[in-house]
Amino acid sequence: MKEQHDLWLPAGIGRRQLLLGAGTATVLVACGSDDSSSGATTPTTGATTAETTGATTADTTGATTAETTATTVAAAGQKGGTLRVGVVGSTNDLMDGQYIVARADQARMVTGWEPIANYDDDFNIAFNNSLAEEIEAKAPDLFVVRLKQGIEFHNAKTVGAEDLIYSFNRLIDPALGIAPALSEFLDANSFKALDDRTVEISLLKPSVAFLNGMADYGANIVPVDYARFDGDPTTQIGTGAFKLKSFTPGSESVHVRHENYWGTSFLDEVQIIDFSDQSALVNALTSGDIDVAIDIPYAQAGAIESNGDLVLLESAAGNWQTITMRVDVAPFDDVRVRQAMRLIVNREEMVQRVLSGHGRIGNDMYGVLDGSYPKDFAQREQDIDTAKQLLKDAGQENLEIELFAPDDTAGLPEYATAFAEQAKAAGINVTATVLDGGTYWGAEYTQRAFATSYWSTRPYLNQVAQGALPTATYPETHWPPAGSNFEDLYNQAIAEVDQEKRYAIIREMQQMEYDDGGNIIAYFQNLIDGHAASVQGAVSRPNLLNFDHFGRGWKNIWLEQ
Amino acid sequence: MSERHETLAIRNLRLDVAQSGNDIVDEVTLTIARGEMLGLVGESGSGKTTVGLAVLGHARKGVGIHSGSVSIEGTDVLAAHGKDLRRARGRLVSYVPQDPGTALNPALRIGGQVLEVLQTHGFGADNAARKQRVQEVFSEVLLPATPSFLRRYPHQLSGGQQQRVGLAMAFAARPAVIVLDEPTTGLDVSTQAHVLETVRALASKHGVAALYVTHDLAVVATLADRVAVMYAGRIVEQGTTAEIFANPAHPYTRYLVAAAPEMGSDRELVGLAGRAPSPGRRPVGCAFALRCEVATAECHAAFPEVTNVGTTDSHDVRCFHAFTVPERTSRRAAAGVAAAAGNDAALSLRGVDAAYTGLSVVHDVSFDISRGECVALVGESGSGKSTLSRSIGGLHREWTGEILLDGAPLARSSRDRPVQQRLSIQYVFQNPYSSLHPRRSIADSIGRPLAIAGVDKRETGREVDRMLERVSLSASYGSRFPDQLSGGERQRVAIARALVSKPQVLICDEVTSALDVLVQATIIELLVDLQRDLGLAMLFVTHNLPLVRSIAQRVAVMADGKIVELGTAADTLTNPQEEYTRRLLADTPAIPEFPANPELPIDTLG
Amino acid sequence: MSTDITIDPAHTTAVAQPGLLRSAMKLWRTRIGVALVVLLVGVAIVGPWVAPYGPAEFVGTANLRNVEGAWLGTDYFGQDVWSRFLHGGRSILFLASVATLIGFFFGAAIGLVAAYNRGRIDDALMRFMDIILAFPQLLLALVALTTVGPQSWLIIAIVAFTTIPRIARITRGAAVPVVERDFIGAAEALGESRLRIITRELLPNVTGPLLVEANLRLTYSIGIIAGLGFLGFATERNAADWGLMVQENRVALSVQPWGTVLPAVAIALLTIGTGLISDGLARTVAGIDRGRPDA
Amino acid sequence: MGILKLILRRLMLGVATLLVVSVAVFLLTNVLGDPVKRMLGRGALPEVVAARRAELGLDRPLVTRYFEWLKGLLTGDFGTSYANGSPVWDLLEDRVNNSLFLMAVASAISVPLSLFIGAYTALRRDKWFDRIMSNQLLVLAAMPEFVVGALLTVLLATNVWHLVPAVSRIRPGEPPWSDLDGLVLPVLTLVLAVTPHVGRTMRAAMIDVLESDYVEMARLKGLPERKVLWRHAFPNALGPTLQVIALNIAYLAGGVVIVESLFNFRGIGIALRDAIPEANAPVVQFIAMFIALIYVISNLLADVATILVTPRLRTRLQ
Repeated sequence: MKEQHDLWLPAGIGRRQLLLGAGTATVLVACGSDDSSSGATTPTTGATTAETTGATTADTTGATTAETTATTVAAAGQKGGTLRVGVVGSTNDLMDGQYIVARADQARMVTGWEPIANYDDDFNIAFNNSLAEEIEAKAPDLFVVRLKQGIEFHNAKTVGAEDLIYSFNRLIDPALGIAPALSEFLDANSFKALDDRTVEISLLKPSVAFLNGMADYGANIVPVDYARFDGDPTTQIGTGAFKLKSFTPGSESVHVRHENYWGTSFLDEVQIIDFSDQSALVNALTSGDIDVAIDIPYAQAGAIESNGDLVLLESAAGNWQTITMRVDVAPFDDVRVRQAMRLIVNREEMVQRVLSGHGRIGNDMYGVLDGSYPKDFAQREQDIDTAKQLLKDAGQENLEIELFAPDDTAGLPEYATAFAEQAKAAGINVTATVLDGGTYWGAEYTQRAFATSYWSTRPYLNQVAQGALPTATYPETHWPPAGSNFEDLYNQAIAEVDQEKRYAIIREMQQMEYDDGGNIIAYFQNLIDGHAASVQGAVSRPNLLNFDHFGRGWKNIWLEQ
Repeated sequence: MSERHETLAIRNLRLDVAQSGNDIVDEVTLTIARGEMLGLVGESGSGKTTVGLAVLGHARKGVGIHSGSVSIEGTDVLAAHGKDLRRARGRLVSYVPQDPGTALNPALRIGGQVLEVLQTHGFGADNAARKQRVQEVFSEVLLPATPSFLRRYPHQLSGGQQQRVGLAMAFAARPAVIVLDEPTTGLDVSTQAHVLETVRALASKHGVAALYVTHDLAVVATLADRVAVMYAGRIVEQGTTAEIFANPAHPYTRYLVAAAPEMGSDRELVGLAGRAPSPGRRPVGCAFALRCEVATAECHAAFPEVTNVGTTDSHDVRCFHAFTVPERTSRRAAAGVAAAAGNDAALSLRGVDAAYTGLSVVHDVSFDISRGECVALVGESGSGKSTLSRSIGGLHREWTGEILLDGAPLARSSRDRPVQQRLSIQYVFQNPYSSLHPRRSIADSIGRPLAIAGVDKRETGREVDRMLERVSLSASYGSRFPDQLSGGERQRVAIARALVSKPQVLICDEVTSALDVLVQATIIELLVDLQRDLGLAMLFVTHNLPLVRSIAQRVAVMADGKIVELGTAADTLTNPQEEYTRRLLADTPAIPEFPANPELPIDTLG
Repeated sequence: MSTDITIDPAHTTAVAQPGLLRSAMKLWRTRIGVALVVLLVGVAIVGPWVAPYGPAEFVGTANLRNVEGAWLGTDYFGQDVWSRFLHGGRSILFLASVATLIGFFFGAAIGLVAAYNRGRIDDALMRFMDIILAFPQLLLALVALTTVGPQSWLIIAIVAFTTIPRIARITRGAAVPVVERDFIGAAEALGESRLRIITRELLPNVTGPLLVEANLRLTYSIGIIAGLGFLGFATERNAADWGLMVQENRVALSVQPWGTVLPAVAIALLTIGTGLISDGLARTVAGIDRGRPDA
Repeated sequence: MGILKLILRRLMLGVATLLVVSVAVFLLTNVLGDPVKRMLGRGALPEVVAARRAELGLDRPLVTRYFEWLKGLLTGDFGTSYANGSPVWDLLEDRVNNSLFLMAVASAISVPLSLFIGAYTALRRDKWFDRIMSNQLLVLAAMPEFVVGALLTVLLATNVWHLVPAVSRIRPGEPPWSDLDGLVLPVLTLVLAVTPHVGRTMRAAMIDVLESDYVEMARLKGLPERKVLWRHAFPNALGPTLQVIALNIAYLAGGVVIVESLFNFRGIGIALRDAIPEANAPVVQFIAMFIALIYVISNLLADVATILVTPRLRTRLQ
């Protein structure tokens, strides 16, 4: 699968993986949503309350505890050894402490650099795997970030306030285009060093979700004057447990132990090796040429599971793929047609077909890891008869329509193809048309009546800002329909600091989307990796990134010797 | 003649087609004495080359040596194998191939190719001696023996030089026997004359026994001491050259002699229809009986044994009717070459120059051909005669000057000429194997000019049948394809195609050079008939001077792109005015007059 | 040499190569080749009618070997491998044949024109062919397919385009000696048009080597199109196509080998079949083994 | 002298061919699509696209860019990858070496092998060795490479035996011969792909030559069979085969993508395959020109070698 759309990209920041646990009181605003984004139109004023700040500081304390726990676990591991990690990559690979395109880049960034904040297992903001000691929200538009004491970069320089400021400025540098959307909230004058490890950040406009932006795995701290890899490995300075020794795009990178790492690590060396495709990757794992294979094909999961020398690491993720119906144009402007389409899908079959069983069925709702997720909504099942009736009522019993999918995202062409196949049962003719990625995501994107898309895990309201408002960055379904009070409800929710009340409003919104919405969400995918039995420290748990978040930059991983 | 020293003795040689077991050559017994040259004569397919190669213990792919012996200086070549056989080849017996252009290895220097014979056979004391011998043998075959010449590659030599290298290779290790397989085919007459001279000189100087395989009676007559005539894989007659030519005993030999053109007379050439039976189709009796005028029932019943009919020397023949003269061969009438029918020029050439890829090859040629007249255009290869004839035919476009058909100027390319003009000048090509579309039926090929003229199908079919009859082929040939026809038959088809559109002018470009002598004679007979009957103006292009008098009234001798002499055939060939013509005539081998032995009982039928 | 051979003169010119195919059929290799090709073309034609499932029908969890009703298991997408195999031959056969035919047509035309005209036209045409050959073929295919998308016509166009210079070279090589032969001169002397000479006189006499080369090109076309499928460029997503099947199911090779092995074997047998036929034809044309018809 | 002049003339012709190819490559890589949009995917918002285009210099006229690129090619500056800003040469240096080494090893094994097989089968025509070998070559020639490669993997590396690694593992910066084990499968696959073509050509050429008059003549001269074969027949059969060898070497340069993908061999083939969908023009252009260069050079060498083994052509020059 193409990774670029899931990460901290210029516009991709709107789609970066933000997760918040159920208990979080934080109200999210799409901080990274681009230019025109929801940030500008969403009334965030009310959101920047004391509670928010309080919640954040509370999290900070929690995080410190978590860190201690991590250390305890780590102490059990054996030291030493070289870990060989295989990942599908190419000469297009790049290395940047804050920017990635493909999965190989993801693995390398996580290895060398660490973010300001992170999420814990319950998707609450934490600092156990990140560099901040605490983040204090003094006001909805004023944050103070204090870094942990004495953290050293790979070049032995201590991480200081100037590095944090440089890192933020680099994120919003228009020439680099890493996260230009952030410039809506930040400019060069936003930062003030309070002391050598504390920075005060004043936002151009209030946003309670800024905190979540800092927990993104791409919001890493790089040293002053850091620049993207251009051939010299010594320039790639970060704070991660392993520092870069060599890197050849399309071949491999070698990372050696960072002796002055602030946390604990076990391995002497990590090699991240590029493979030309998944077959070669699996062959290498099978023949023992690598210890870890990142993102293995579903087809091979069973084989790896049954291989005594290998271990399959499968983790639930919140990523979702969707078939989008534009609610404002024919034939989907008729809600009966939308309902019929949702009844046509055989969700179990989708999981079996598209994911070879490695996923969970969906219920046309997103934000599955969010505490507000409506688990109690009735699971929608295939019901061809009702679907036929609905189509007949709508006068669309002989519907012929083209369903578009991009060729750069694994799963979507299959999803579209399988849907077209299932639609035959309802007597309608759906043609799955696969376009190349450049064309698909070009000018016509969000204009097609019937298309496919995918999203990473993010909280409900945040996702709404991305795709389900008139002002959304990517209004794929052009939801809400005219005359709906959905947008008003959203504005209420985003301003509501009380979680219970907010969830009540959200549920109302969810009910509207569940009944009349334009998404067909048939499944959630799992992350699947494989590794040799001797590799220890990776845990199967709901996660954002492969291989237990790459073993948190490999520091949790050790080799049984 | 058992007392004479037999260097080469072939006894009862038989070679088979490996697969079918049909004999290609059988009952061949020959002896050649030291210093003697035997001419082995026969038409293509008669097995003469097969015998030649068998002398070296070699048979071509698919052919096996079945039985018999070939003994050279007491060594049985056929019994030798492997190393022994290799030792015999090149040392005891060597071979001069027909086409030196393909028989010399293009990748190796000529000096090296000669030297390796000596090295292989350990000739001489050391390499220096062998190199010495290479230079010597090059001198012997009249080639420059300079180091730079020895370092040349075959393609850097002329055809004559290549054949001399072939001779050098053969003579290098001083073998006892040399087999020469039509070594002068494809060479110009003057070159041929020189090569033959060298062969003769070397053979007699070194006292080798030479087997000279050829189809050319004239060459044999001038070169060989004795002659053996092969027909359908058997030797039907052998004897001294004088005997064979003066008193041919076998009817077949008589036909061969009668078919050979002679420069000195304008006698009619006598051809013989049919062809020799192929292996596996041979009759029980005499293989020639089917075509033989004098054959009787016994000829069909059994193949006669070898009979010595010689009076003074050995003269063997296998015929029940030895010395019986077939009626046709005795005609010896003057060819029906009529005088030209007045000055009514059908074709006129006025100051024609032609170039070949920019290189001027024909200069200022002017002559006329009258209606009913045949002009022979003779010259050696490269003289420009072909370019000239192709220009007239509109096949060659690089020419200037005027060519008039019936007074009307012709466009340069046939494609630019009106249909009527195109059909009025017809062309018969040299090689009947390449001039017919291989995938088109005979009837279609012949009918094509009529189709172009717009004649309807039914009429075309009738006309084609009529033409086939006219060239002495039955109408049933119409449905055949060229590969089902013999060379002579093909050439008849080509002539039929040329004449079907009733042309005024017929250009015959070396039309008989690819044919055996008997077939050549039949084609010439046909052409003479047709020309006379149809009143054609004919341009007969040939390099074969003796042929000229049998067909043409006038002859134009061409050299270096110019007409050097133009006159009546009789005058020009008997009393040439130009030095070039004289030399050409001198170099052309001719069968000398051998006085007939009056004592022999010659029967004439009828 | 019987005289009773009756061939209707009206039809004889249309017989391109009297006896070539028949003579080639005397060789065992040709027979085996024809048998293989007939078998696989048969599968391609009849397959869809006898397939138990549709090509895109869901029969069970993806990549399983033991699925009830699917004796060779399911593929990467939960479809019946056997049914997809039965459906998958048409596309590759169609694409390869059409591409080869087009390449054959233009290649032969260029080769014949070059051989007949010689001189400057010949030089220009052949130089142009050389440049096409010098251009990285794979690059062209990848770039075109990436840019335009894997459309049938494009795959045909690319394969045909890269076939042209090869056919042109062979045709020219075979035609040059024919042009030298006198019957071409005879036709010229009669003033036949260039087109007629090229099509009626020249063409029928190079059909032997052309047929061999066309067959060889067909073999390569099948290989190339299968290879493109292997690299992920098939005409349609999830189309039942042997080349694409190999690509789709390759990652599951060790788990569910049939999805890869069956189409791969089919492609191999098909190309071996056409290869054997061209070899048989070549031997017949060259007369290499004329003496050994059983070789 | 003559030969030098000819090489020079061929060289000029090669350069002309390369120039034509360079124009075609440049145009083709520019119709590949907008690299910026391709890289950014869904995130390709207009301002970002414009900024990146300016940064990559894509906003300048095509002709200007062509000549700058050409100048860069000639001066050894091959540009930088659109994807990661690394100089193209740094990215591909190892890969070029690896591919060249793979080609060289595959050629070094397959060329002599196929010449031997071709010559020997021709000599033993219709004997059992020839029959088995000819049919074997025919079957191999017909099998698509990925089928052969996949079969070899299953057989030798993963499923049946574990004799050799399934993937090549050449560390960056290390010479390609540092991983000889990993080289086995790619080389074997390529050898199996190339040998049949060259072998069959050699067999046909050798049969022609063995039936020639001069080989018959050599035998009639009493030369030992060994000498007939190697001195008289072989050099003459080599000429026509050289062209096919050149074509196959050029094929090795450009057509290895499948083999490289199969065995994760880090060569230019995979790089090309990866660069094209991303419209990473500098990388595509470099590899395309490299492949064209190999084609031109191998043809040049074949021409020269053909001339050297063919006196008729060689002497014409003097």
